[in-house]
Amino acid sequence: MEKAPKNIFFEGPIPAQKIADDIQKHSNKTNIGAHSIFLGQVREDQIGQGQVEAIEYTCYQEMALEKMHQIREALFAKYDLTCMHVHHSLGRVAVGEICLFVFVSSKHRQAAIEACTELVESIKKELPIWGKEILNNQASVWKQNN
Amino acid sequence: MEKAPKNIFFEGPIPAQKIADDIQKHSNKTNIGAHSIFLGQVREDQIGQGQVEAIEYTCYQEMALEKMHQIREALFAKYDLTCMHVHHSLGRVAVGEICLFVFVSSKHRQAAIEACTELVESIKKELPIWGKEILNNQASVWKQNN
Amino acid sequence: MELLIFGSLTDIIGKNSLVLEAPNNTEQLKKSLLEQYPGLAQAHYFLAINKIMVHDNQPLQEGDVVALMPAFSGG
Amino acid sequence: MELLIFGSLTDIIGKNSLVLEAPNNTEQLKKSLLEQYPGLAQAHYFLAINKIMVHDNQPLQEGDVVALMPAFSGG
Repeated sequence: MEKAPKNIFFEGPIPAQKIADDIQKHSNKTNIGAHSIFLGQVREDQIGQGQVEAIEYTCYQEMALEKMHQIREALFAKYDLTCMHVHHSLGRVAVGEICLFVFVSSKHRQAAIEACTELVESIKKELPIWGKEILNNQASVWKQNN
Repeated sequence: MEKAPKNIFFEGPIPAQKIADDIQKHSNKTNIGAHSIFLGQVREDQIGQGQVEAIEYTCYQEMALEKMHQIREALFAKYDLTCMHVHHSLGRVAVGEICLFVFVSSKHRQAAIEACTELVESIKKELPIWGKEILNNQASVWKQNN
Repeated sequence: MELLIFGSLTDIIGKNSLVLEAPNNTEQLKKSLLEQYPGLAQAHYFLAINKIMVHDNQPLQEGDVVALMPAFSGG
Repeated sequence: MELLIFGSLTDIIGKNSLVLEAPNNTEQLKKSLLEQYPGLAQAHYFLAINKIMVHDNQPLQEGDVVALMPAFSGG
């Protein structure tokens, strides 16, 4: 039986405390030498006459989790990794709050850093997630990734 | 008058809580879109007949801080960064504990990730810091970076 | 078949999902959607059939779940 | 001049620092250290004068702070 893909979605912003707790949990994995972490934070961009005050995320959850599972398997096959955790917000995330938390650990720094970088790119390009930027002038704009 | 270099040294292991607090402090910097974080964790390596149980770090502090200041200035000149924080342990850090915390923030992910990667390499290669691996069989070995 | 609608396309279609009779293939589906929702003419989007992205024209059958997806913008 | 000793070199010299009369240059310093601490023959190390790494032979004067540093192993 195939293992069900892990859920990566998190309702609302990701608290800094969760990041600390996740780091702390890895202190008993004594073969880890390096953690590479990426955090996405909602930026107060100026768009037209308005300023972003939050992003509202929606996704095609079943497809995103299957795709994430494939990305994970491919990275574990390519790099010598100890563990990999991804958390992406759904719903409203205000300016200054964390919407993406990517955490890759390995024996050595090179594998952790390269896999984390590749994982962030894959999440942005391959996961069916959409962000709607809510502006402070009642307008909203669908976010575009670059 | 030249600004005094920031101290990067931290007595003993770096607590996960400090990492959470530092992340939280950046929530009011609303031009940040990406944080790239690197953590070094002490690994329980097998060395000869013994296993590493801790690393004891010493440094040439004045020279390390001057060199770190130069590395920082060069990275700010090269990349579009919002902030950069480095914390390196001195003294004893046990297996599973964090000895290095590198935190780079930018408007966009590419600058944050590239600068963080370059910074970690510079810290390892250019800062006069030495680690002595303390083994569980009363022996000790001076650490070698690869 | 079931149609799932995501991102900016929900503004054009006004719904997150639709149940409709399966057209023969994805080209026919896109054509009939465009007739019903002319705003789609300006939209660039991809299709997934049962969670698999498709690029060329593909046959459809009852029971398929088809997703209409604009460019992703997660992270 | 002051001599600062770091890392594995402290095991060979048995001290973290020494105060000594400045030799004329770094080559003479290394030679006289080797005579006093033969274990240095197996050691590979760099010198910094007043916190600046030096690679070639350099003049020394009273008041200089010279550091003996094996390969770095921070992080």
